[in-house]
Amino acid sequence: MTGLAVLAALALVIFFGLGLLRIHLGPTDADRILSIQLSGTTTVAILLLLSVIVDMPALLYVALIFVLFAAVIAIAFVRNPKGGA
Amino acid sequence: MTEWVPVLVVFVPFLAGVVQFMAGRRVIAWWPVLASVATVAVSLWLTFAVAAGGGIEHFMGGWQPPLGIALRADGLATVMILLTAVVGGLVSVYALEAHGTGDPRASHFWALWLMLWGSLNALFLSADLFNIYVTLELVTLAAIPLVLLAGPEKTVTAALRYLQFALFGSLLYLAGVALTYGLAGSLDLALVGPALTDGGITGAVAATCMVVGLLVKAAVFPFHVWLPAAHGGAPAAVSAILSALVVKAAVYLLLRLWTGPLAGLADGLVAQLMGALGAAAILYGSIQAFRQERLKLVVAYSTVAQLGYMLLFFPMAVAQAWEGAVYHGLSHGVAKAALFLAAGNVLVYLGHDRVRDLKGLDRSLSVSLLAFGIAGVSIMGLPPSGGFIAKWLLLRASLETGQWWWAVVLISGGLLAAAYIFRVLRYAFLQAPDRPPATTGPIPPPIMALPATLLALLAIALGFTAAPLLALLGGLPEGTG
Amino acid sequence: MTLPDPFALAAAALLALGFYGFVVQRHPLRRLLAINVFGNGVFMTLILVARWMPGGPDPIPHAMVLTGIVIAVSATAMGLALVRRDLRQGDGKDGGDRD
Amino acid sequence: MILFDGVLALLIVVLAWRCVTAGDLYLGIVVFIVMGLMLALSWARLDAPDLALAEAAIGAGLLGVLLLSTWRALPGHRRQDRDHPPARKAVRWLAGVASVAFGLVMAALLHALQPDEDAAGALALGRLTEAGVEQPVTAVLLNFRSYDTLLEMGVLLMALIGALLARTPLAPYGAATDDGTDSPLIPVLATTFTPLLLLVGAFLVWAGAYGPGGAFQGGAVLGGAGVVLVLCNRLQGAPEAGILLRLLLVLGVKVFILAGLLMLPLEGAFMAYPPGLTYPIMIAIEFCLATSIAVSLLLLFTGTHGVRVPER
Amino acid sequence: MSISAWLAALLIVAGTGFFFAGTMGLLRFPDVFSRLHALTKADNTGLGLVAAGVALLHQSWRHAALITVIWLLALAASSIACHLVARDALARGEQREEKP
Repeated sequence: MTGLAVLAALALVIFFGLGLLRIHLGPTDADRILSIQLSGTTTVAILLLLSVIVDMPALLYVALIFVLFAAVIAIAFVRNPKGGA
Repeated sequence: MTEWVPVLVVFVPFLAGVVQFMAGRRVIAWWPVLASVATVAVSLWLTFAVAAGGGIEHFMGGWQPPLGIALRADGLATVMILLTAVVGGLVSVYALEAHGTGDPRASHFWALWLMLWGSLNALFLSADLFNIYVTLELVTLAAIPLVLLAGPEKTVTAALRYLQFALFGSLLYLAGVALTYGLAGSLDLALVGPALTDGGITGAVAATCMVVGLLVKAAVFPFHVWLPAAHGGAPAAVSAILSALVVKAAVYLLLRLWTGPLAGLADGLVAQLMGALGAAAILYGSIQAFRQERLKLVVAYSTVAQLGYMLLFFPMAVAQAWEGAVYHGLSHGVAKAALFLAAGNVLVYLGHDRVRDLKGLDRSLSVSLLAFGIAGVSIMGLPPSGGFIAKWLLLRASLETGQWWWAVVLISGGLLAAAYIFRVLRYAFLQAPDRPPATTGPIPPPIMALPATLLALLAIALGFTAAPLLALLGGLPEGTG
Repeated sequence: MTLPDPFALAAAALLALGFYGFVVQRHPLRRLLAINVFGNGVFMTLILVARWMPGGPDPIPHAMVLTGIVIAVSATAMGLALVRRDLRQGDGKDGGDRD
Repeated sequence: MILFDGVLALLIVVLAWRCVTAGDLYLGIVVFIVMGLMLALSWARLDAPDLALAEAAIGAGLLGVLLLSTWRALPGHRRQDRDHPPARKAVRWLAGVASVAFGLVMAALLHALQPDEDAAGALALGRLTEAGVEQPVTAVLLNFRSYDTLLEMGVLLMALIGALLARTPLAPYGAATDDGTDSPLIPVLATTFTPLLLLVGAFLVWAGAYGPGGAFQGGAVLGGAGVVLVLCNRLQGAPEAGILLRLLLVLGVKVFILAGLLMLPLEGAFMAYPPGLTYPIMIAIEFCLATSIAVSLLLLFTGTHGVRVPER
Repeated sequence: MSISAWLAALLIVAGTGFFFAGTMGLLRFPDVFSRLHALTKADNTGLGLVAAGVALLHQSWRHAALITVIWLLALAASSIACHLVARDALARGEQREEKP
């Protein structure tokens, strides 16, 4: 069973790498933030799998912190305190 | 009781700084005075305790190394703490006026300076490689905001560059510490030596990372690029503290590591290379100091040069070189603080510090200029002064070890120092003013002129007090050379 | 000849890339990024040292990394404030100086 | 698993490379944030869940938010390299060769490194029962090497003073002239995420005694709650700090020092906790530390002396 | 292998498939809005399936509850984030790409 989880984690980390291409290509800043968003979700999924693979429930808290901060990053992106770049 | 003193030396000023930050401007009239006096008092207590009973060791939390962190007040640490107390005490007197009730940022100045004072003492006492990293960062992160106190508009570029170099230097040092822990399984200075010596190439790389990191922090040529703008742009009291104490802290660590854990690795060629860096710093810094148009930059480049002398210890590594290098640290600290305070007074009075426009100041600023001249005597290394004793010891060491080329460097460095000091004095004293100088400020009150004078006189007095101080320092640590 | 730990290679690469970025880049914000990359290399080195200790992960390097992260983040945060100030200079307009 | 590790390590290296060489500064920042995610993953893989937590909260989370906000606050024409071009080609090549050599040396050394059997860490694990907490990292941070932790709080405080002296607040004092955060979802975010962040933060502080967590991770999450409020305009910068705020800022370092000094006459050493009282003292210190860390990080983010609730 | 293990395996595999779809969508779709669309669907479903699988494997109610919270928060974070990004992109005048 762990074998399958490892395979899934491996697949996810490879998708993660593919998703990075969008960060590289852009073209807009919004695309890049979207990539961060997908990276974040993928990371959370990998962390969940890792928590089973290495039997470390503490990693669930790491995943929790990630989802909590994911939204914060998005607001930091759209927030424009000086009213226009 | 005496085994508590190292703790008090760190935490009396540190806590005072924290309280100052919290209490803000309400206590500005009396709290800094109280804190400075208390800090000087505990520092003197430590000095007398070590002089009377030898080194003091304190295990933090009661945990002995390698598990815990030790504070060790040996001779070297104690003389540095004494230097900090003397320079810090007199600079504090100056700052009572310069950063007193009239300065809107006085509270920040005192909070940072008192915490910096405690951090410096912590750095000198630390006997743990990682704790040294933390204290290095403390010292840096206190020093950079202090530079900003001159007004963020003017100094931010210098402060930013200082921060970048300092951060990179300390992370490089930390990389060395990481490798060292991997080799030795310990961080205590007294315990990691054998593992580093036997560590082969890993030990050598670990040592290199730590030494290069500290060289960056010490602004040793060619890593000096951040120093002149930061030291030249800061407020006078801050420049004095940075030049006299803060950069010296990194050089102090080089001496401490080289004669301690790295002693087994010290290789002739590397030592000569360190000496060469020192020589390059002396020549380059002095020439640059001669070419500067602003008084504070002259003094700042002079710091680049003067730090080079302390590096001449490494190739010689005999008892006299050890005493000479440390004594140079002391006398330069006192003299350089005097120079910066005097230059600060010029700046207050004239509103600028262009060397060519110092004409006619000898009437109005006689005390400060006198201090500048007297401190200059020690920087040049003329007798009778602390600078002379230090250079004399280094000169004898170079002849004793048959490395005459360092003697050439020492003598030419002295001549170059004479050139840049006399250049300033010539403009200030010898050129008859056609009209009184255009001033923008008041003549600095005695409370700002006297600390500079006292520091300058101390630099001379160090020419007569070598015996007790060198006895307190103690000889070259065993296993070096 | 054992296969090298991929993370050891990554740590070395982070150190090298951080160094490269620090030397080559001139934009202050980029320099701060490079310094942080280097710092992450140091932290990874420490974590590897901790992991290789026989008898379980060594808590002392872990504590060192935690301290290091907090110091690096505080220093970077201060650096970012300085960058904001530095890059607004010389624009001749409001420098955010409303303090 | 070695494949997973390999891909992860490779991704980190590629990201670091893009981060330092990206043609566009914004791209560099985004890549840095993503690298934080990968680092947290690899630290989880390297048996360091504490550090994965810290990286998630501080390294990737708060630092990422701060980097993005700083980039946003820069004048448009200063966001690129025009005024700060990278070094000349010759320097680049030289630096490239030097860093490749440096990297190869470090890789070889790390490959050959054989840590000491009786390292200080083994001692720490062996004497855990004397430390008052079960979690080894917390035992090191708050007991065996508490002095480092105390000084580190000083670093945080001084970095804050430095940021304040630069006078470049990220959170404007007046009404926010904001075009991005007037969305109807923002109040939802503020009201659901803030309490959750507070709850999780407090939990992590408390959990530090038993498992992964602790004052820094918890404090950072608590600080993150404040940052959310600032980003949603529920809090704004204030030019002055009240005494309460300043008290909270220095609470950690002050309680730590005073407790330490108190132990000098009682136990004969700075911060030597009396047996039996170790656990309660450490938990108390931990909460004070977390409070100060949270407030410091919040103010480091806003860049202001204080914060206040805006008038409606 | 028990039924729950089989179920978990199935869920994880399905979740991974959704992540694949999401990543491909992010890479292949022509403009920011359609990419956004692909992303929110795929990653939320994918994460949900993986989370369910992992929760089954953990065999602990406490952990399962925590995993559910994580998933719900991820849903909230993702929808808020995508909404904000879309508004921002609209405000800046990003155009939908018309297929020729």
